[in-house]
Amino acid sequence: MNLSIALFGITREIVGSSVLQLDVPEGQSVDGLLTQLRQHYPALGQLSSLAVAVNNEYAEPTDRLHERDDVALIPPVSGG
Amino acid sequence: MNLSIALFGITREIVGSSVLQLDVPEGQSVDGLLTQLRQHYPALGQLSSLAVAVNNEYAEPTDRLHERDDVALIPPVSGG
Amino acid sequence: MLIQLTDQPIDVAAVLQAAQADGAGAVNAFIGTIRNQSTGRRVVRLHYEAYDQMALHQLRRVAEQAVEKWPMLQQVAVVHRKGTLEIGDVAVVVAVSTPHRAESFAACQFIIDTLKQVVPIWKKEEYEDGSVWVAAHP
Amino acid sequence: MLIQLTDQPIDVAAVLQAAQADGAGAVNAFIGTIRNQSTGRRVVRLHYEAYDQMALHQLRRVAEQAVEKWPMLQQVAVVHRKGTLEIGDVAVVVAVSTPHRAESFAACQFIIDTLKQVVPIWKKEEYEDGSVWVAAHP
Repeated sequence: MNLSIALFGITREIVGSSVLQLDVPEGQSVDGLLTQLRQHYPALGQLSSLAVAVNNEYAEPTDRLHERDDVALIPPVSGG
Repeated sequence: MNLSIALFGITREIVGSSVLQLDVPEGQSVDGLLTQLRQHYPALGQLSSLAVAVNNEYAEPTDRLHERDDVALIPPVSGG
Repeated sequence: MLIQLTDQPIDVAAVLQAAQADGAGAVNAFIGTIRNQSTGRRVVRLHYEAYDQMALHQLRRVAEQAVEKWPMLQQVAVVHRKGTLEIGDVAVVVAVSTPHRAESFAACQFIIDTLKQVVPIWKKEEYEDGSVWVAAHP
Repeated sequence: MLIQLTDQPIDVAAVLQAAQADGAGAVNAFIGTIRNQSTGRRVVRLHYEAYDQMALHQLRRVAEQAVEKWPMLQQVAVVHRKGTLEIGDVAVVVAVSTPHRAESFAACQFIIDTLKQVVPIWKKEEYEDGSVWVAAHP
């Protein structure tokens, strides 16, 4: 299935785009997605943390992704 | 000696004036002054607390008063 | 340091401005306003009275104590209103700035808590059927 | 409840106004401004970026958590700035109102502390000789 992954801050700079189109297995886990991304973009592995947001919530590593989900990478936040 | 005692809030209302002129012994103690005032104005004895300020500081009961001191009665404060 | 008693409406934005400093990323402000009720009674308005010279002296001392306790405090502003205040009016503003935020909360809270204990200002609450000097009696 | 992300300068007085309530005597406000230094380096300006839809959702959730923890909270206002900010500019304002003051401090501090942990907003500090995404690396 095709996932559109929204990118912000340093992840946007690492990938070089604000949206990443990715082909992943149907029902891919959050953890599996992160492993796949770190293989393509090793600099993502250097971050203090890297979370995945699904439909505006922080996802658990075992959560499964679906094609219509709003998916985003969340590098360490620093608001305020 | 003659003391001018500044009055505020409920003490002003009890005494009926914003300044009280009082003749007290030279070197009168703060405690002695309060006793004298409570005799004249029993309603002062009903307050939650009653402090004496001398030259903008809270005075101790044993502090002695002098004619040129700035003296004031301080009923329970309620600023803010 | 801005320490003020005033019988005019307090310009909250101006007080906050006075508390800002380029080296301080955190401003904490406490704003005390007139509530429409107190211990269950409906409040119509309040009258504040101050022993001005002592109040200013004690306010300055409270601010100095805060700076001693939190030496990283960069600015302190305290403005207290006097006179007759209506519901919603601002009675007091305390604002402090620090480089980091935890100290801004602690210092601001210390100042308002201590102000309420030591600064000679009195308020009389007016109800529809009478009035009371707050805290005067046990 | 006022929850907002904006790329325009924040009107602090308006946010405080939004936090006031006639039944609440206490407003506590935290104002985060841009410092001229960070971990010893001289900061020239900052760039803030947000994942808008999630940031607003998470901000609202933080505000709701605060109301659960402090049911006496009467109003909550949180406004966060985006875009390029200069030294002294206001990045965030949190303001809450409660009938009594202790809870206003606790609730406001909870909101800003939690905001900094969970709300997807990122800042890049620009120095004279480079720039860094804050907290990105260990």
